[in-house]
Amino acid sequence: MTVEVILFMIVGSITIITAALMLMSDNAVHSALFLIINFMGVAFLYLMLEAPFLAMVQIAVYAGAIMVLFLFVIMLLGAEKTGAGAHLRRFRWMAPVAIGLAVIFIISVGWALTSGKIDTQAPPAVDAQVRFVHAAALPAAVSAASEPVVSDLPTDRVFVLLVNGEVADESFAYGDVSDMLSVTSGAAVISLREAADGADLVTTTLELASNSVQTVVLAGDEAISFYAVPQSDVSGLTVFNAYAPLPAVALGDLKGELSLERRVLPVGADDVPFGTYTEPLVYPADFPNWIVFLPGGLDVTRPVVAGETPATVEVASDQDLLNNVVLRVSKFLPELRYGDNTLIILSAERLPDGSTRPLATRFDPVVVEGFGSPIRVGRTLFTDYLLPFQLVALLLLASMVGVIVITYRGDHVPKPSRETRRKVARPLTSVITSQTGTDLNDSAPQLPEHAEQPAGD
Amino acid sequence: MEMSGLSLLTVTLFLPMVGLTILMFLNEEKQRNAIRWTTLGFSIATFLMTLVLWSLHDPANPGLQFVQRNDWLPTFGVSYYVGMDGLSLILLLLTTFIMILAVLSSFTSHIFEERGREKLYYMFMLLLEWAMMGVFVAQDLVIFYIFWEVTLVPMYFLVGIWGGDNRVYAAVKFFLYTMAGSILMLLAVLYVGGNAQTFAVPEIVAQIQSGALVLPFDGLFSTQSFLFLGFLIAFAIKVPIFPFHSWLPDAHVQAPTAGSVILAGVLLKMGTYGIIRFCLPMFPEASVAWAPFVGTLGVIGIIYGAWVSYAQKDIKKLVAYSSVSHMGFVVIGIFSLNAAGMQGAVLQMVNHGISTGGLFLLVGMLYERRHTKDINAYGGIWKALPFFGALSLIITLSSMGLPGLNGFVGEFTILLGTFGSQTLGFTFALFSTLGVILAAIYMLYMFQKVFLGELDKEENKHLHPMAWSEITVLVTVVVLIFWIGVQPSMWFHMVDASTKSIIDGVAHFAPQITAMLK
Amino acid sequence: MQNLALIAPLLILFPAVGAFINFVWGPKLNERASAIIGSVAAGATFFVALGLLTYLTGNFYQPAIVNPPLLDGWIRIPSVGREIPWQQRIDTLSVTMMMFVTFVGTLIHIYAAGYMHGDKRFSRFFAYLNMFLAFMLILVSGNNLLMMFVGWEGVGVCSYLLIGFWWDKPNGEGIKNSNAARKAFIANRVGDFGVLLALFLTFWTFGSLDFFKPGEVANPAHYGHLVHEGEASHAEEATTAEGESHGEEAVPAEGEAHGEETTAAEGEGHGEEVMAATESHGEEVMAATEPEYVDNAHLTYNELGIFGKAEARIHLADGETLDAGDGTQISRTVVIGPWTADIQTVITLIVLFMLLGAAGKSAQIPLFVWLPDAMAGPTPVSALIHAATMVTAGVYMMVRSNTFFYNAPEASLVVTIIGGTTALVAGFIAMGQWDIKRVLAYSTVSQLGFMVAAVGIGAYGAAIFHMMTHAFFKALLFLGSGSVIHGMEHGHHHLHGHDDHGGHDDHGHDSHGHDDKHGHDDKHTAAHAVEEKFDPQDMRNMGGLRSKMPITYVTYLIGTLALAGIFPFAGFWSKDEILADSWFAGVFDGKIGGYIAFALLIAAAFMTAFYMWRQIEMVFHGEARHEAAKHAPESVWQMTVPLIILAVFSVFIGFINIPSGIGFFSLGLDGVFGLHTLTNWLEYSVLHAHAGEFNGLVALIATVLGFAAIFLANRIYGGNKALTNDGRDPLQANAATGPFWALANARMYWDETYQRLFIGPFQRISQLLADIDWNFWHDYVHDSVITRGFNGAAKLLSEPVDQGLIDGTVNGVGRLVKWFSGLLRRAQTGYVRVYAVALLVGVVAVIVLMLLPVLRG
Amino acid sequence: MVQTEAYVILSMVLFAIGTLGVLLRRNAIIVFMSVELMLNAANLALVAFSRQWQGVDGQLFTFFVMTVAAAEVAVGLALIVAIFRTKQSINIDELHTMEG
Repeated sequence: MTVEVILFMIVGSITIITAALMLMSDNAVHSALFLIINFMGVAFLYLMLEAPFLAMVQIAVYAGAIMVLFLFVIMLLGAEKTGAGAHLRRFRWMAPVAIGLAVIFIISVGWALTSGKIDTQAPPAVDAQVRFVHAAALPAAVSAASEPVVSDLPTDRVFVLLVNGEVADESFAYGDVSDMLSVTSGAAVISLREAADGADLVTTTLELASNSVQTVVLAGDEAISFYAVPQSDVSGLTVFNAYAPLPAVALGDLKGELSLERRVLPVGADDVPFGTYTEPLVYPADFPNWIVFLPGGLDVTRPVVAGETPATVEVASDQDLLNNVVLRVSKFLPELRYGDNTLIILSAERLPDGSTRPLATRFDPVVVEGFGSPIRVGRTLFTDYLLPFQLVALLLLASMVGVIVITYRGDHVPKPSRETRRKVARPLTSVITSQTGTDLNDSAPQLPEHAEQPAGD
Repeated sequence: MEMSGLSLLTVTLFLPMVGLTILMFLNEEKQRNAIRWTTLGFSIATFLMTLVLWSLHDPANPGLQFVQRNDWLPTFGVSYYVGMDGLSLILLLLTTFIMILAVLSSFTSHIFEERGREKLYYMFMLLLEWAMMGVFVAQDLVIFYIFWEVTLVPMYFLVGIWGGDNRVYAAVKFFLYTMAGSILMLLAVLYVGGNAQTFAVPEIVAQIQSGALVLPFDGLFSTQSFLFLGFLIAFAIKVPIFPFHSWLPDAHVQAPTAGSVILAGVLLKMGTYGIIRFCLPMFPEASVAWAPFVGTLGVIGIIYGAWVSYAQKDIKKLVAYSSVSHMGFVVIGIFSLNAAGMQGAVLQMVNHGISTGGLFLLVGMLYERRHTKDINAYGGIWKALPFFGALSLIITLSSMGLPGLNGFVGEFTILLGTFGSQTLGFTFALFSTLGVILAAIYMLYMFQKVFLGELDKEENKHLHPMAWSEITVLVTVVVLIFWIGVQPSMWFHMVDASTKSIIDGVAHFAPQITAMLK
Repeated sequence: MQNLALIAPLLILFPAVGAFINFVWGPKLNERASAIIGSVAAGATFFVALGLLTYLTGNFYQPAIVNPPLLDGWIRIPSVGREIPWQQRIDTLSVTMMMFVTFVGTLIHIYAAGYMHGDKRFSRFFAYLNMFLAFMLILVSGNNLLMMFVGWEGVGVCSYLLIGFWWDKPNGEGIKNSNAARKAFIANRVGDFGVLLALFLTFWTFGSLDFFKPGEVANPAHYGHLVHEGEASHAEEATTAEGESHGEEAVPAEGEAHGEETTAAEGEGHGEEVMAATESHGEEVMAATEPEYVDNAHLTYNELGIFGKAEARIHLADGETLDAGDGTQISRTVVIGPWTADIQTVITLIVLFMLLGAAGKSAQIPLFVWLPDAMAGPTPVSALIHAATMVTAGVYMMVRSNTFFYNAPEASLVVTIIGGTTALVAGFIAMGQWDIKRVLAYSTVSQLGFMVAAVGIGAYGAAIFHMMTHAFFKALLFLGSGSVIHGMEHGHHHLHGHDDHGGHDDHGHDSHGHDDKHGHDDKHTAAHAVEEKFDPQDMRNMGGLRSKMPITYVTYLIGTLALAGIFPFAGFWSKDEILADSWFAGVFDGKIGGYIAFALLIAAAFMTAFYMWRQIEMVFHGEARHEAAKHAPESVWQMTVPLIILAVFSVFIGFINIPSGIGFFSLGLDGVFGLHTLTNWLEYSVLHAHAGEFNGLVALIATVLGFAAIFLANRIYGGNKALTNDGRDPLQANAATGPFWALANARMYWDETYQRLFIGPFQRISQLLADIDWNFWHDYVHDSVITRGFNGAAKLLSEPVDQGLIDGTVNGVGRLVKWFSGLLRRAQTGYVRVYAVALLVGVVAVIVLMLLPVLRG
Repeated sequence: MVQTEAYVILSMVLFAIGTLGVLLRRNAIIVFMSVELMLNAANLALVAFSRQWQGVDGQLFTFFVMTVAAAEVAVGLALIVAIFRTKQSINIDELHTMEG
């Protein structure tokens, strides 16, 4: 009995009760108010049903606009009690018939539902959209201080990417990025097989959520998968260290060019070991100038909390800073803009002389809209449902015009005959006067005889 | 089936309808000028659009250009399919141009004082323009058929409401004749479309040429021949080819000036266009087999029309019969089935549109002034309206086929083609060349009776001078007459590729068919 | 010097511009201005022609082909692969034509300035004249048959307009004038029918209409000599050329031989000179000036014009083929569509069709009837168009395509017979005419007959020669007659105290004569009813004008003698050359045509001299037979000056082509005058131009006959016996000759015959067809057959079937529905809730139905 | 996570209540409200199923239903006002002028 179920029960009962009250209350105003509550409950249910947008609309349009319209009309006509009046005997049979119908309805549908004959099982899993990044080099055992030795970086070796045993990409060299593959969600076996000899370099299993979009980096002997960062109003930068020669790197923000005056250097992350990645580094929109440097190279005065405004390090001297700088990330994200969520993967690039140097590859963010989110609804609405949308707009226009036409009174004011019984409540006399055009001075408002009869049966 | 975005051609095609819609909201009495100028404006705009199409048109490409195709009734393979090649283009230009003349010539017309309903009149004009353009660009048999029939409606009313004394009779006759022909065509269309599983002409032709669709042909009376005749009769009535011409004089004589101009200028061309566009590519063997017979009718038409028109006392009737003769040239040009004849025929369509259209304009202007079409009521008009006389002379000469004017280029090329044709040959050329003599006889007769001689009739002496619109119209016509006459190459180039592709589809059958029929 | 040929387009431009100005601003211009514009335009063309002449002489007579600027070709159909361009050809033949066309034309413009003085449409007249000149020059300068045809038809239209120039004359004259115009045009159209067919045949046979292609020369042999002998004097060159020009120097083999000579002769001085001259060669001028190219040896079949191709093909043996240059083999057999024939047949056909065309334009039997009527036009028109220039177009065409005629002997025989007969018949008719211009008209027809006959016997040079001389003296005669008529009218007006200018507008100059269908029997009316109807062209009203208008008289006399072929006037040389050539053809070449031509022409020559002298006697000698003749003044200088100039030319123009054999006549004047100057000159462009040898006997016969005729005429008409006392012609009065004279006067009933044989039937048939078409096919078939049948069927369908059966059914159904709906309406209580219940019952029912399978499991 | 059945049953009940309202009440306005209630019930079911099938179409459909409902309410109320003007009553039992 989770919280959700409890909530559902509460809200559901509220809706039912209010609906019933709406049905039974004599005063139209009351029933209108009950209905509003009912609508709000429904809106809440929408929220629970992953339809925030609809919930919003429900409240705004229904609970808001429509019901206000109702209330307004009721007040206008002073029609709180006007169910009364000719209560015809000939409709005696109506109540039993109605109730009978309702019962039949409920029973049949309810039975059909509960007997499980209607398929309400969980939906079939939707494929996940995955793109793979090949950074799978075995880590070299090196110490931070010593000169990095080049492990055998398979830059020149060609691999085959297999997903669940099926070839996803023929030649998948080091540093390559596969294009978006749709993989059946659930556990997926990703293996990186050497094209030359059938040796698997990497073989790992990955849990892919249904209908998700993600980037999977094959680093070391495992596959690390990112869920794409959600769209946010601040820029985020995620750095993945797949650079085998370095056990760990640090990330600093070099404001502009390094100058003698500046000794203070904001630090994004101070220790990113091989095969790991930073949290999304949040930084203000001003143009950053990230550098990647050896963590040991500079002494960090303060530990860094990712996501906060970056801490700073004291730069001992320009020289040793420059010695320690691995590379300027900013080189690789010239247009890192406000709101971007960028993944940068540090990998190695093999030079002709056999040595390697770090290389930062940039990946654009993959944004997944949540199910039922305004973005998704909006996109579907304005692509597949454009025509109906416009038709509805037309309909609204037409109805607006229609309303105006219907309620237009022309210039003559119909003079109500004497015996007309104005079923009006006192407070609204003046309103009715203006409406019906009857002057109340010459005719004292007389109450209807049996106005107080309850409307409903 | 490919969907394509809004083609420029479609825009052009529907421009007149926009004008029509605007006209609907104009007030008949209060905004007479607005009505006129809107119509004129839109016809000019359409013309300019066709000029744009022309500038974008690639003459070297025989295929369709500016194609737009959208599914309409996918189950039946019907689609809104318009496209344009050189052939369509030249006729589009003609249509839109003639329409401007017609509208301009209506400005000075008096029919509205008698019959009124000016707004309706101009609306019909625009509707007619739309339908005619549609006929020339439709590439789907069903669409074509629809446009083809739609042209009847406005013409019917133009004749029936603003026509002469006997207008209703003429209108009904015109309608019935054309309708009767179209029914046969409809049957043929359904048969072909049914067998080809599509109504798109290019696809049908492709199927026929690849042998995917076989319309059996063995001799003069076989399936293909009957289909061919089904189409041909519909077109022949429209052209009109000799025995089917009897609706023409009525319609022409009764129609208002603009009506006659459009009728002669464009509607008749729809028939010959149809023959070129549909009969030849879809039924090549039958076309070759029947060419001599149709050609014979064409020659008869040439001589007969000329001969009969010489005896007419009614100017309009005279011109009407003369266009029977002229269209005969076009027919033999087409059925000579070689490049020269075919291209001459296409050019002659344009020439006839301009020259005969011009003649009807002249007659109309005279009628506006004298309210009679009796040739004997005139005489010495050249003295009364010198400038008018000079222009009329030029137009008459061009209609007579004077070298250096447009008429000659067409007729010469046609006769050249006929002479060297596999299907027609020497005899046909011989007899149709007689038409050149006859043309001189009846045209000069008309010119003399109307313009020359003493200006003795009192009412002829004080004709009110020409209005600016009349001058504009006639001068434009004359300029075109000279232009085409001296530099026709441009027009030949326009239609060269497309006609060549059509000819190539047919001509190679000629030897075996003629051998087979012997 | 080469680029000089580029001025050729101006030939057409000048008169066109003049015409345009006079058309558009004519009404605003005064007479003087429009006259000056017109005449200047004409004169300018003359100087352009001079320029072209110098171009030719300066370039060794290399022909030039000029593409007019601003025009890209004419009829060009890519998929046909042939082109018919706007192209002018500058060679000796066309330049000859241009020279005398422009010269005579200019003079006549000037003359017209005086003659048309006071006419309402003065400027319009000059516009037409200029237009005519433009078209005539298109005709002679075009390089393909079709362009020639444009000029051909264009001049036809101009003549139509000018014949009918006074179409608004009162009391029916106008209609008669326009009738004459129409007749002329239609007769010409009949001829055009032939020309068109000739065009088609030519096109499909040779795949082109160009006379000559760039770099091609008409007469390689001639150029061969030119290059070979360099700057040698034309005289002896001519003799040698002439020596060879008999026989077949046109056989390609020999042409090639000349070609080799040429190449051999390259080193010679003038060779370089020509090369040097070629340096600044414009694109448009495609004259082949390099000496080694003056023959066609280097040209393949496809690079030849129609005549070259014809020559090449006609000389093939059966089965022999020749490479067209693109690998295709050309043989004698011509394939047009399904129709195949031998080249000989085709060429014969072409020639016959051309003959029909020429008969139309050059007024030969059977189409000559239009020319006399054409005299309805103003006299300058008659002089320019219907004597000097347009009517010679037919002859020009034949000479231009002499290759065809030369290679079609049978057809040439027909040509000869036609020409000779025409010459004879026209001459005969001319003897019986009263109308001064009409006599000249028939004489023109007869002279054209001479030219055509000359073409028939292969004397193309002679034909052109006679055409040229004839242009001068016939123009002279017409202008002279115009001057006479002018004088008569002035005299008449003077008589009635009119002032000249006022009189001009209403009184026709010379528009009466052509229509006195039976002038011979209404002479009394002509004699007595002078006052109400005065015909200034009727020779019966003239006489004794010699003293009144001396200049006119002298010039007219010169013209007469020239026409009569009296030594040493121009006519003598040209006519004698034709006669000599026909004699030659008959006797030496053994052509039957030669004898026929000689016989017919010699008789015609006799008649020519006779009727011309009759005219002199009637018009100028004796006493005036009418008051008007007594008061006729001499004409103004604009009219007399051209007369004088033309007279001078009529005397001397003959010397430009003195036949060989009487060398002493060359007077040592080489260049313009001299032995065969014209023929040699023509031979550069006329392959078979044929320099006649002087034949003393023939010349003697001709001259003697001429003198005899004059003597005879003098005896009959001279000494104031021009008319018998009752105003009849002496021959008419004479019982023996009366019938013949009547026949001649009735113009041998040609018009009546045509009326009966062709025109009448044509009109009747057209009326008949029209009735059939309108009453039967159009009304009866439609109304009675279609409409009535349709109505009948409709009636049948409507009453029993429709109203009885169908209506019944429908109404029944209607009633049923009504009754049923009556039941249903009860359900419509109008209470919303009832409806709602119904709805909901339905909804629930549907739901239950849908769930039923589920519920049942 | 609550199963879809629950939601559907809930919507079913609401629908039934709406039905009763339409059938039993005589006050036109309340009848109208009941109609709205029924619409909402339908919407609820739609959204529930849309969640189940992870397809956003159901939600869109709901969206359209809402829009149309708005229009309908506007017009309907206008009609009621107009009726009230003439008949001085909105008791649906008094409105049966359409009686056939």
